Amino acid sequence: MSVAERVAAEALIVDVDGFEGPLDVLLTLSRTQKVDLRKISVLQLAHQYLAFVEKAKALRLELAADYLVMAAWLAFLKSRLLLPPDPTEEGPSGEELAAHLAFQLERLQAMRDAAARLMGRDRLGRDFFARGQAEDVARIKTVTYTATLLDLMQGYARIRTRDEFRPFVMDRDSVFTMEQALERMRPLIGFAGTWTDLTTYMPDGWDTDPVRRRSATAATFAASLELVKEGHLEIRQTETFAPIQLRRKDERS
Amino acid sequence: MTEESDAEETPSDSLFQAPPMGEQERMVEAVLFASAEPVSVRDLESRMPHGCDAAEALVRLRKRYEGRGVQVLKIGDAWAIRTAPDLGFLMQKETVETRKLSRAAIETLAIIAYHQPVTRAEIEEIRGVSVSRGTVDQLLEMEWIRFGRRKMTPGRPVTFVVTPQFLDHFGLESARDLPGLKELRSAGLLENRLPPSALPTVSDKDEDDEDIGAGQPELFED
Amino acid sequence: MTEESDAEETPSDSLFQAPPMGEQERMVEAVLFASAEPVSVRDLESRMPHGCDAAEALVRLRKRYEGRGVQVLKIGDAWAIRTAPDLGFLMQKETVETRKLSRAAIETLAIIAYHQPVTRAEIEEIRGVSVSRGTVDQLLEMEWIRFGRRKMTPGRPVTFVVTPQFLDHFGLESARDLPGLKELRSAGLLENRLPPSALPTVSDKDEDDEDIGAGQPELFED
Repeated sequence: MSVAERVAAEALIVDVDGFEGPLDVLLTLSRTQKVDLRKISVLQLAHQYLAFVEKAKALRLELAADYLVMAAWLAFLKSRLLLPPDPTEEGPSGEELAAHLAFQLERLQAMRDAAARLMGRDRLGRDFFARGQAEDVARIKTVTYTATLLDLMQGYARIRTRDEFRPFVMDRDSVFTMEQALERMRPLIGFAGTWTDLTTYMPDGWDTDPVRRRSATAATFAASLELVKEGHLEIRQTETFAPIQLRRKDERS
Repeated sequence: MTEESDAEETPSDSLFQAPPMGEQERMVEAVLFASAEPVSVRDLESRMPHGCDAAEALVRLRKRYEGRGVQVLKIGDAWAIRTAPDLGFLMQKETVETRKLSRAAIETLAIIAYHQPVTRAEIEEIRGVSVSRGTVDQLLEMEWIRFGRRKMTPGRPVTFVVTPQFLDHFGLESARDLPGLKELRSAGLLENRLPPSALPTVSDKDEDDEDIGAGQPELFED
Repeated sequence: MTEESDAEETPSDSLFQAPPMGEQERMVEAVLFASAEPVSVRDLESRMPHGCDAAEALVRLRKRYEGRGVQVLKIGDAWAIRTAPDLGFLMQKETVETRKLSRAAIETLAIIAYHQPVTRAEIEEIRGVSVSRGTVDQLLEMEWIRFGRRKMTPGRPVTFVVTPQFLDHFGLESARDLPGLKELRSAGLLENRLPPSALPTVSDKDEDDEDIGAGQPELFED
């Protein structure tokens, strides 16, 4: 190995994090061959890549699995290319595999060149410019609402993500509304001549599940206040946190 | 300043020779076009190569635009390009105000698109909050949704489906082309960050009193 | 619609007669000057008096501005006025800092532009690495790419295509004008050549030749 080659190999290893996958490494290695990518020696490239992986191992660098898969495959390819073809063997020949790899490298290089040309074009806001002051002559004002597909998808994603945070959303079947509580209480309060605990007005079947109990309590309490406001009920609580009691309001007094 | 007089006498003058007047006119034209505000002669000259005569270029440019759809106007000490007054009627569209659809509307629309035909109750089930009449009305009015067939379930509730206008707006061939959850996730749209809805606020409440129970679940809306 | 046929037969036709072409050119000029965004032919015609031929007026206008400080550009289906690129040096004040894109993002963008409509699996096949969520997300957010039609292959994967904003940013009339596109195509480098079975791939792909053929006509979908 020449000094230059060694330096190049070292640089590769140091930079291993900078590579965008095994194909990128192969492309970089192929540059040392200094030939048209179409005439590249895949065999030589396989050698170089395996050496690169060995070196990385020697330096105890962690290589991602992709790199190792590629190494194993190139070792396989190497053996196929070196050994005379076995007519009983199925699948693509070594040459076919090598040709496809060369194609992949050429295509990746072509895309990189294309990307560079694209980014090197005159660009809006840097080389050429839009109208600096869009004119605002009109007096007609209409409002249209708009949304992009991205908004739509983000909105949907938001809802679906929210599913995992259900505690903040009450299920309908656990909600006892004030209207329901009122409906329940109106016929009952006629019999409440004496002070009666609020809890006795709670609907049946709503006292075991804490979520349901909370909703029913809140609704019953709110309905009681409503009935007090309407002048049908009296309400009292002897001290903080003591039971709340209800009594029919004597209409004559 | 000093270079100007130097330029006439010294051999270095080609270095400082101003571009031809046609070129100067182009420059003034581009700057007036791209600038957000009217530009003064002094400002123009400070941007242009040394030795340019912006005032002269402006006079020529103004002449060039005479009778065109836009004019070169002097506004105070500065210059700008403006629409010809007789064409003001064409600018009406410039003030169409576009507003983003509300989050409630976007979410409702998304659910209809992904789950159609879907009933109001089903939308509420998925969103976890009640859907105000205003939201549905707005989407109907925009012609992005319409009523579909009634469901063959008790009460025969109406369903909602998206319209061809909807597909057109979002560049979709059919609602089936909408990316699925897996694709949303791989595009980074479905991060597992805590949804903003975790903080209940009372803003953005729909004013629809007719929906029984609407008040309470809405409390938990974003 | 009805007016058009009426105009040919009834005496009221002068009411609907389109203004002379010179006048139409002025109108198109005024609207394009006033707008920072590209304006579609359809949009132009909806704003101009009935019977105008905006497309023709645009062609004339483009010619009129040849070699001037600003140019009339076609971007996809729409038109815009933009300053001449050689005068960018005058515009330091107007220059906007564009977000620096990572190498992965730039490559992904180029692959989408040259291979569109293209699936994530195809992008990964070309780059030899998986495409990170953030990369696609960033390009979507910049509105340089968007979701295209689904591919008619098993799993119906979504595709990505570039947007009119992309064309506008890079001064391209259409995706057909991408630099070097023809050469790349004739060199076979835009083909979706299938790997011989034993090649390692980033992700499982199962597409047959039929589907690749199906994808091709959409290459330059707008």
